Formats: sequence, C-alpha cells, structure tokens
Amino acid sequence: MTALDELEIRVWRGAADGHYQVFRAPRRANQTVLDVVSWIQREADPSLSYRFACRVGVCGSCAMTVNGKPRWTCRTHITKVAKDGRLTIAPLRNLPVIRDLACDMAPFFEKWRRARGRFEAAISRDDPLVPISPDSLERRAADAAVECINCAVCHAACDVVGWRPDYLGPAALNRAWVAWNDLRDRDRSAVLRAANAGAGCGNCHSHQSCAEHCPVEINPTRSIAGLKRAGLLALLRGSL
Amino acid sequence: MISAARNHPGYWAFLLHRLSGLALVFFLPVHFWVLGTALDEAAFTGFFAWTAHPLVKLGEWALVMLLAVHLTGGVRLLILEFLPWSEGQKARIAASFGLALLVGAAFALGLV
Amino acid sequence: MSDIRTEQTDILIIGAGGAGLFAALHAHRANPGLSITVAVKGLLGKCGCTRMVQGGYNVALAAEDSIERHFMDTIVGGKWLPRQDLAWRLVTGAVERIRELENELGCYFDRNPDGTLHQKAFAGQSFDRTVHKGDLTGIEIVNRLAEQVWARDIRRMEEHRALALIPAADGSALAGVLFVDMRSGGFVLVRARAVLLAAGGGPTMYRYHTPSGDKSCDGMALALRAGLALRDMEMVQFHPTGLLAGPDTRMTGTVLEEGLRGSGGYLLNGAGARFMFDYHAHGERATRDIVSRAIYQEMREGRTTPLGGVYIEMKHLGPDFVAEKFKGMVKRCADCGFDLAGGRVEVVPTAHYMMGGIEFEEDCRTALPGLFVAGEDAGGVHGANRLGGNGVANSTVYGGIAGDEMAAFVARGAAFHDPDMATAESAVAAALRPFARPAGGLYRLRERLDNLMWDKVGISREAKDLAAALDELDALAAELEDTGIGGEGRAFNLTWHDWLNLENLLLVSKSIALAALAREDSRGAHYRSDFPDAGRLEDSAFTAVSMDPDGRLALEMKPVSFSIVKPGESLIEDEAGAPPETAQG
Amino acid sequence: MSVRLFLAQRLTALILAPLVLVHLGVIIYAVRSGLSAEEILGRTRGSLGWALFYGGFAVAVAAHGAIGLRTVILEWGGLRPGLATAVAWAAALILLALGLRGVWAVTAGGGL
Ligand SMILES: Cc1cc2nc3c(=O)[nH]c(=O)nc-3n(C[C@H](O)[C@H](O)[C@H](O)COP(=O)(O)OP(=O)(O)OC[C@H]3O[C@@H](n4cnc5c(N)ncnc54)[C@H](O)[C@@H]3O)c2cc1C
Ligand code: HEM
Ligand code: SF4
Ligand code: F3S
Ligand code: FES
Repeated sequence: MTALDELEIRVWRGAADGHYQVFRAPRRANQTVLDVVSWIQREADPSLSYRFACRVGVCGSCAMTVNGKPRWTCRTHITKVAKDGRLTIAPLRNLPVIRDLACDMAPFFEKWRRARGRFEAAISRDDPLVPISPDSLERRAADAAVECINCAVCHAACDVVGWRPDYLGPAALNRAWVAWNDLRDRDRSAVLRAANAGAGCGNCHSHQSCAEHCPVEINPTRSIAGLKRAGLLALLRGSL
Repeated sequence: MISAARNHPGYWAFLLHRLSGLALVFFLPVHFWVLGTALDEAAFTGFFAWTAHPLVKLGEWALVMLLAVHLTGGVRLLILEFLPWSEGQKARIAASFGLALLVGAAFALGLV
Repeated sequence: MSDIRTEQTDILIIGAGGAGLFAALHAHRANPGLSITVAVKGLLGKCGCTRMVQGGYNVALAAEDSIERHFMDTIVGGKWLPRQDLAWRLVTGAVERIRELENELGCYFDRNPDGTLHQKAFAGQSFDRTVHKGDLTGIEIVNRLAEQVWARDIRRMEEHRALALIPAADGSALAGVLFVDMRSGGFVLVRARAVLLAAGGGPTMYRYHTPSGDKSCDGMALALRAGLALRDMEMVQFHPTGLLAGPDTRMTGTVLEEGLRGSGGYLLNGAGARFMFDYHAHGERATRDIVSRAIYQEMREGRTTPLGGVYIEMKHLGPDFVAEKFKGMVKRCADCGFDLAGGRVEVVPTAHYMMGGIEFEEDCRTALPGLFVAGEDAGGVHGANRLGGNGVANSTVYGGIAGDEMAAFVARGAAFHDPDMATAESAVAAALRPFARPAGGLYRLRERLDNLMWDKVGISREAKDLAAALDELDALAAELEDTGIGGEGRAFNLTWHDWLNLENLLLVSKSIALAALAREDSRGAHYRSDFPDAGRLEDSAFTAVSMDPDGRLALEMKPVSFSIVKPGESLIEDEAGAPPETAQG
Repeated sequence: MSVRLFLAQRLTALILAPLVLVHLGVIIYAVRSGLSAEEILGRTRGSLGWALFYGGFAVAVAAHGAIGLRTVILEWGGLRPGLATAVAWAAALILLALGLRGVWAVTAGGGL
C-alpha cells in the first residue's frame, strides 16, 4: 500500500528496450497524470522526457499509456486512474519510442497522408463560398468525425495496427471518411481508393478499441464502416 | 493478463468470433470426413453409436455453440459494416451472444 | 566549435502555427521549386496557440457588415494605437483568407440552415462576424493546414528550437538561424535566403496564463538580441476567466470560454456575492479588460475563494441547459473534477495574448534584411487591445502574406550570406551555460518570475511596482546565471529547455515592464492606477523597446500616425465608429 | 487485405448466414428425436435440394474459412504473406474436397 498522500508511479525509461523506474510523488487535490509526470521531471529526475503542449486537450501531444490504457494525460485526473495511489505510465503503443514517454509520431502522420486524409480543392479563394446545408447527410457524417485532435490514442489502442504495422489505422481512416463526405472535394473517389487499398479499411475487425478510448468521443469504427460500405458499393459499380 | 485497453465488449466479441471461426476451420474437415463415411453405411452407423458417450455429447454441443456464436456474431458484423450505423453496439453484442446461447440451450434440451 | 551542423534552404520558417503554416503553403504555391523548411519547437500542427483558438475568426462577410466596420472596430477597440495600414490589411486580407480556408483547405466552418457561414457575436464588435467551428475553431484550421503541408514537398524540422538569429559575416543581412535539435541535443545552423519568424509570442511569464507550453516569447527574445525593436509590449491581454485549480496543476490558467459570461453566467466573490455591477453597468457582460480588472480588484481586497480567485456559477440557467450548450467546457471542468453545470468553479484572470511584438511592414519585412515576421510575434496590428477573433485572423492573413513576399524576395535574387560564425559559436556557448552550473531551483525561479509579473506588471500597474519589478527581473536574471539543470545529456532534455525558456521570458518580461513604466496613461489592456486616464487620443504614441549592443534595453515613444482615420472620425457614415462596449461573448 | 478478398469474405458470409441458420434449425429439430444415421440419411438421400444446399455450403465455407484463416495467420502467426496465402489455399482445397465428398456421400451415397 502507498500512503494516502503519496503516489507510487512506475515510469518507462529509455527507448524501446527500456525499463520501469519507480518514483514517489505527493498527491494533490487537483492533479492530472501530466502534472504527475511534470512533477517528476521538475522535482525528482530532470532528465525525464515527455511531450505536451496545450494542456487542455486540444493538441493531442500528451497521450501516454496509463495503467495499460492509452489516454490524454493532460485531461486525466488522478482520481480517475489511481484510486489506490498506483500508476504505471508508459509511452503509447504502436509507435517507435524516442525516449522515455515520447514517441515518434511521424509514422502516424505518414499514414494520415497515405489515407488521403486531406482536402483537394476544386475551386479557389477567388470563388464564392460553397453553400452547405448543415443538415445534409454528408455534412452530418463529417461533423461527427471531424473534431479529431490526432492524439494517436486510437492508433495505440488498435490491435490490428500492432499486428499489421502498415495498417492505416483508425485515425487516418476516420479522416478519410471526412474527406469522402466532403462534396467540395475535387476527387472523392481517390479517397475511397486510398482508404480501400491493401493496408486500408478492409483490415479493421471492428474491435472498437478506438472508439472505446478516443478522448473526444469520436467513433472511428463507424467511420471505417462507412468507408467499407462506400468502397463495396463502388467496387460493385466497378468504379473503385 | 490481457491489456486493459482490450478489456471491453467489442474486443471480447472479436476474440470470440475469431476463435470460433478458427475452431470451425479445424473442425469442419473432420465433420465433412465423418459425413464422408456415409459412403460405407456401417461405418457411418458405427460412428453414431460412439456419439452416445456424454463427453462426445458435450463436444457436439460445443460445436453447435461455435457455429451459433460465429453465426450471430458474423451477422452482427455484417450489419455493423453494411447497414447504416446505429449506437448501442454493446447491446447488439450482448444480443448476438444471447441468441447464440439460446440456440445452444435448444440444442442441449434435445440432446439430453 | 565543430559540432554545429550546417544546412541550407531557400525559405526557412520558424514556428508552425497559423502564421508559419500559411507562410509555407503560400511560398510553396508561389514557387513549388523552392526548398522550404518549417522548423518548430514541437510537432508540426500540434503546438502553438492557433490550435487552441476557441471562439473563432473575425471577417466581414455579411451584406450588412463591411470591411470599414471591421476596421473601425479594430481601431476603436485598440484605443487608437494600432498601426492603421496594418489593421486595414488585416481586415481586407481576412475576407480572402476565409475563402481560402474554406475553398482551398477544406475547413468545415459552421453553417446557417440556409448553407451560408454562421457568424457569431464576439465581445466589442458592432456586428456578428466571427466565423467558427463549434468552440474548437483552431483545431479545424491547424489540422487542415498541417495536412496540406504533410502532403507537399516541404521539409519539416520538428522539435527543433530556434536559439539565435545569425547575421551575415558582413552584417548586411540575416544569414540563417541556429537551432538545437531537441531530440538529439545537436546544434544545426540553417542558412536561408529568407527567414520568417512566427514563434507566436505568448505571455507565459504570468502566474496564470492561457498559451500552450511550448511558447515562451522566443521569437521576441531572438529579435531583440538581433537588434530589432518591439512595439506595444506593455499591451498584454488578460482573459477574465481562467480555470483556477491551484498551483500544482497545469490546468490552472486555461481558458473557460467567454460565452459563459455572455449567456448570463454569474461571477461571485469569495463571499458568494455578485460584484460585477459594482464596477460596470453591463455586469458580467462587460469587456475582457473591465471584467479582468474587477476580478483583480476583488482579489486585491481579499474577497476570494479558497484558492484565491472568484467563482463562476451557471446553475441558475439550468444545469441541463448548461451541460447541453457548453458541452465542451462542462466536460473539461468535469475531467478536472469540477461541476460547471451545477456547481461553482473557481476562476481567475489569465494572461492570454501579446498585442505587442516586432515592428514590421505591411509586407512582413523587418528592419533586418532577409527577416520577415508574422502572427503574434509581430506588433502593431491591434494596438492596445485585440478583439476576440482578430488573433487568428492576424496570424493567417499575415502568414500568407509573408509566404508570398518571401517567395518574391527570393525571386528578386536574394542570396545566401556567409554566416557570422562567431555569433553562432557564442550562441552555442550561451545555450550550454546551464550544463556547467550546479543544479538549482530552476522552478522556484520560474515561480518567482510568474508571481512578480502577476503582482507588479499585471492587470493593474503603478510606477513604484514597475520600477521594483525591473530591479527584481535583473536580480532573477543574475540568479538564473548561477542555476544549472542537473539532468545530464542534451537529448530530449526538457529541463534544459525550461531553462532556455526562462531566459527568454526574463528578457521579454523586462521589455514589458519597461514599456509599462513608460506609458503614463491607461488604454485597453494597459491600466495604470497612478494614471487612470486614457490621455489625448490625438497625441497617441506607442512604445518601442530595443537592445543596445551591450545588452541594455532602451525605450522610445513614437507618435502613432493616423494614416486612414483620425480620432473622432469614422469610416462609417453617421457613426463615431464606436462599437458597443459590450456584446455577447 | 485487398478489397477483393474483403468482398469475397463478406459475400460468402452473406451466403453462409441463411445456410447455417437452416442447418442449425435442422440439427436442433433432429436431435430431439435422437440423432441416428438412418434418420440423417433418410432425409438427405436422393434429395437434390439438400445436395445443392450442402454443396453450396461446402463451396462458400471453403472460400470463407480459407480467407479467414489467412487473416488470422497473418495477424497472429507472423507468416510471410506468400506462405499465408499458400496455407489458405491448402485449407480451401481440403475444405472443398472433404466437403463435397461428404455431401456426395450423404445425398448420393456414393452413387449418382
Ligand atoms: C486558449 C487560446 C484561445 C484563443 N482563442 C482565440 C480566438 O478565439 N480567436 C482569435 O482570433 N484568437 C484566439 N487566440 C489567439 C490566437 O490563437 C493567436 O493569436 C494566434 O493563433 C497566433 O498564431 P501564431 O502563428 O503567431 O502563433 P502560434 O500558433 O502560437 O504558433 C507558434 C509556433 O511557433 C513555435 N515556436 C515557438 N518558439 C519557437 C522556437 N524557439 N523555435 C521554433 N519554433 C518555435 C511554436 O511551437 C508554434 O508552433 C487564442 C489563444 C489562446 C492561447
Ligand atoms: C454462419 C455464417 C457465417 C457468417 C455470417 C460469418 C461471418 C464472418 C465475418 C463477417 C467474418 C469477418 C470478421 C472480420 O474479419 O472482422 C468472419 C471471419 C471468419 N470466419 Fe466466418 N462466418 C460464417 C461462417 C463461418 C464458418 C462456417 C467458418 C468455418 C470455416 C468460418 C470461419 C471464419 C474464420 C476463420 C474467420 C476469420 C476470423 C477473423 O479474422 O477474426 N465462418 N466470418
Ligand atoms: S480519433 Fe480520437 S483517439 Fe483517434 S486520433 Fe482522433 S482524437 Fe485521438
Ligand atoms: S480498434 Fe482497430 S480494428 Fe477497427 S474498430 Fe478500431 S480500427
Ligand atoms: S497537452 Fe494538448 S492534448 Fe494534452
């Protein structure tokens, strides 16, 4: 048992072949996991590496594995994860570890690119804005998926990403789903082709670990299902 | 220990679906082979004598369960993938498993 | 020293917020053959404050609104201190930029039922002109920008911190920028024909502040050391309602959105009494500066909550309504353990934005040939106050202009210059100083800076405090010299970077205190209890701080030129050009 | 997984679903009166309907199970894709051969 006013934290140190190191930190009334990590770096071991930026859940930089689950640490209150005063903090799964708690996110964003997770313009700044009904089917589908903070929590939660490292993964496919639903896009079928390619949505087994862990309540399972459906229809029509 | 990130109904359902599918892949050839013995009716009948053993009965029940679990889970997945999305996926997981249990129970009732 | 690696790129961009990313895309579009490099302290698209924009983006689109109106609101809101040509460029550029964001980058801004862009009200404006995506507008903008950059042949140097601007050996221009690769700790000198400084300011030297953790006024500090002048530095905007959760958490200081007050939320002091009507007829709905000052006054007089702030209370509007209308805020508070919908949450004013910055021209040029600046690092657009919604407009409009202009600058034959290696070597030596000092209380020093700025150079200022603050800042700088960091190794050493952050914050804090001492009137965000009047608008002057070669800061007051409209006049017929004092947040 | 394989697996699942449903129904119905060789063969022998039914099942299951197996060994077995495809083909052929032989046995009794 740890004392009530103390936390016992096992923290991953080193790169992929690292180890856990145990720290003790004071428990406070208002304290997030990120605060605990910061306390360790400031007061116990100045060499601890980790990453954060906004500290309010918008930048998606601070995700780590906390007691086995991928989470945003800046918005995870200690009371939610460490009722018994114990924490195990590790870097995110499924990404190369740079050092301690910081991962290299380049492969994650490379998948985003490969999934055609972006807009391709048909018109320019010289044209008037396109009217879009907020109630249209496509717009509602996009709205439900667009507020992704690209934190890679879902990518870390998804076992298929672990099993097939080239699988595009929930976040990139979720972004592709938004692009597919954007009627302003110049070449939506390119989105469908990218998302249905070998490493694409056909690999998803609907584990729903992504939706389960997404901190902003996006449901990539739903988006991926939408891409599978659209892909299948296109294939049957011979337009994929 | 399974990782905490996997401990939720969606993942259990996946595991069950995969394991049942895998088991079916290994069992079905055996099942087909047994049916093939019907080419020689005596052997086929002899086989059925053997099925009276309780352990074998348990095995049969398990196989029906496998098929039922994989069927209901598979249909759930097909609906998830190809019909418009609906919330309440956890309820569906529970329902598909419940349905499979019903099939299993019906079979077991006939078995004893 | 031999361990400085040298690289070369046509256009180098420091920072990847709205300004940096727009600059990269515009320069690339102007000439895809250019080699363009974006160097950023964090990950591209995942740091800086543009991403944190909640409220939205001001742009005059509606038929009844006009550019002139937006301009007048900006000038009057800025208490006649903005540089008018810059403000004009902002409001006209915003119209094009919003179409670019929608049509070319695919931003999904909220719509009206008829399909047109939804524009909401934001305090201090005469028209509802703020384009937004829910209350997470910044994520939408930066994600869409970052995707485009990832997809193009634009080089990224992520987790690279700019350490110093390196002039040409002959002093004629900028030759490049010295970086430290934060992951390895190695030094890199990137030579470029044109450099954009877009590190985004960020008043993180106050006990309570909103900007992201990567911001520490590096760009302004670099510019000062390179001999450039900073204007309007006394103008630090405070947001009235930052979350107050005690000193042990990074949540403290983060913004609770303006709409809470706008839609009827109460502010209560420690005794549970509403107090805003004692200060202003508009009560809680008064503008940011007035509410911030009122809260500060309650705090000064000791009527505080347990953690030393005031309460915001929403429950009289109906907890269910609040939970529905302010879903994001309610969830954020709940994550931190507070019940916004049904209880009280402690809040405190929090340092939000720096109106001041590097002096620059309409085409983003600075006094140093080869160096361009845009975004929150640049000064003069907003004067004494920034309208909510003009910040992201500023960074995106001027970022785009900078990209175009840098490409044109290169096309006109801008050359690479031989870098002054002595400056680079001494910058490396300077950066390595803390490794040679015994480990010490770095974070105690940081706390002392935060408290000093809050107490003496904060919401309400006076000569005696400001003078004392200047002395204390010198003392803190001297203490920092003797303070080391303890962590071995330069690779991904956050403590080292915290030391470097503190060094820059100390320098820029001094320029704020100096400018605040010089401005003997009260305008917008700057309030002097010993000079509470605004002074004659016709005689408006702005402060400009620069550093002399031996490191001392000097201040100059320069007259504001009313190049488009004079105080008392307006571009709008029959109106003095005064937007209402208040509006829904 | 290529779209084509994905599609093939989902389509075969779609075919299998009603077949397995009916099959399960028949089993449950049949076990209630006790499973025996005569009873089974009495139903199936000489029935073109059942021959098509189970024949279709055998073909679909060979494709469906093999694709599924390939996925599983790729993800869990770490096999090279080429090898996994070979294993899947082998499984498909075994399932198909034994399956068709079984159907032939119970419906045609080895004759035609
Ligand atoms: C919480 C919050 C809410 C806001 N809401 C609004 C709003 O609703 N409307 C509005 O108009 N404005 C708002 N603002 C203001 C607005 O966000 C900023 O003014 C604007 O986005 C600044 O853009 P920028 O590109 O200049 O800087 P930033 O977006 O901050 O980007 C700066 C970049 O420079 C990098 N950098 C910093 N130092 C270095 C270095 N030494 N080396 C390399 N890179 C470096 C940073 O990592 C970052 O990538 C808000 C600000 C905050 C903090
Ligand atoms: C009853 C009708 C069936 C349906 C509706 C069905 C449905 C499905 C579906 C939808 C999948 C895809 C799961 C995924 O990849 O996410 C699947 C996988 C699989 N099925 Fe079936 N199936 C049926 C029968 C069978 C049978 C009879 C077998 C045995 C040969 C079988 C073996 C498999 C295997 C091995 C997998 C792969 C499991 C995995 O990848 O996790 N299925 N099934
Ligand atoms: S979908 Fe959710 S979990 Fe995944 S990257 Fe986006 S915000 Fe993070
Ligand atoms: S967890 Fe992975 S398997 Fe699919 S549903 Fe989510 S992407
Ligand atoms: S620090 Fe930005 S999401 Fe946590």
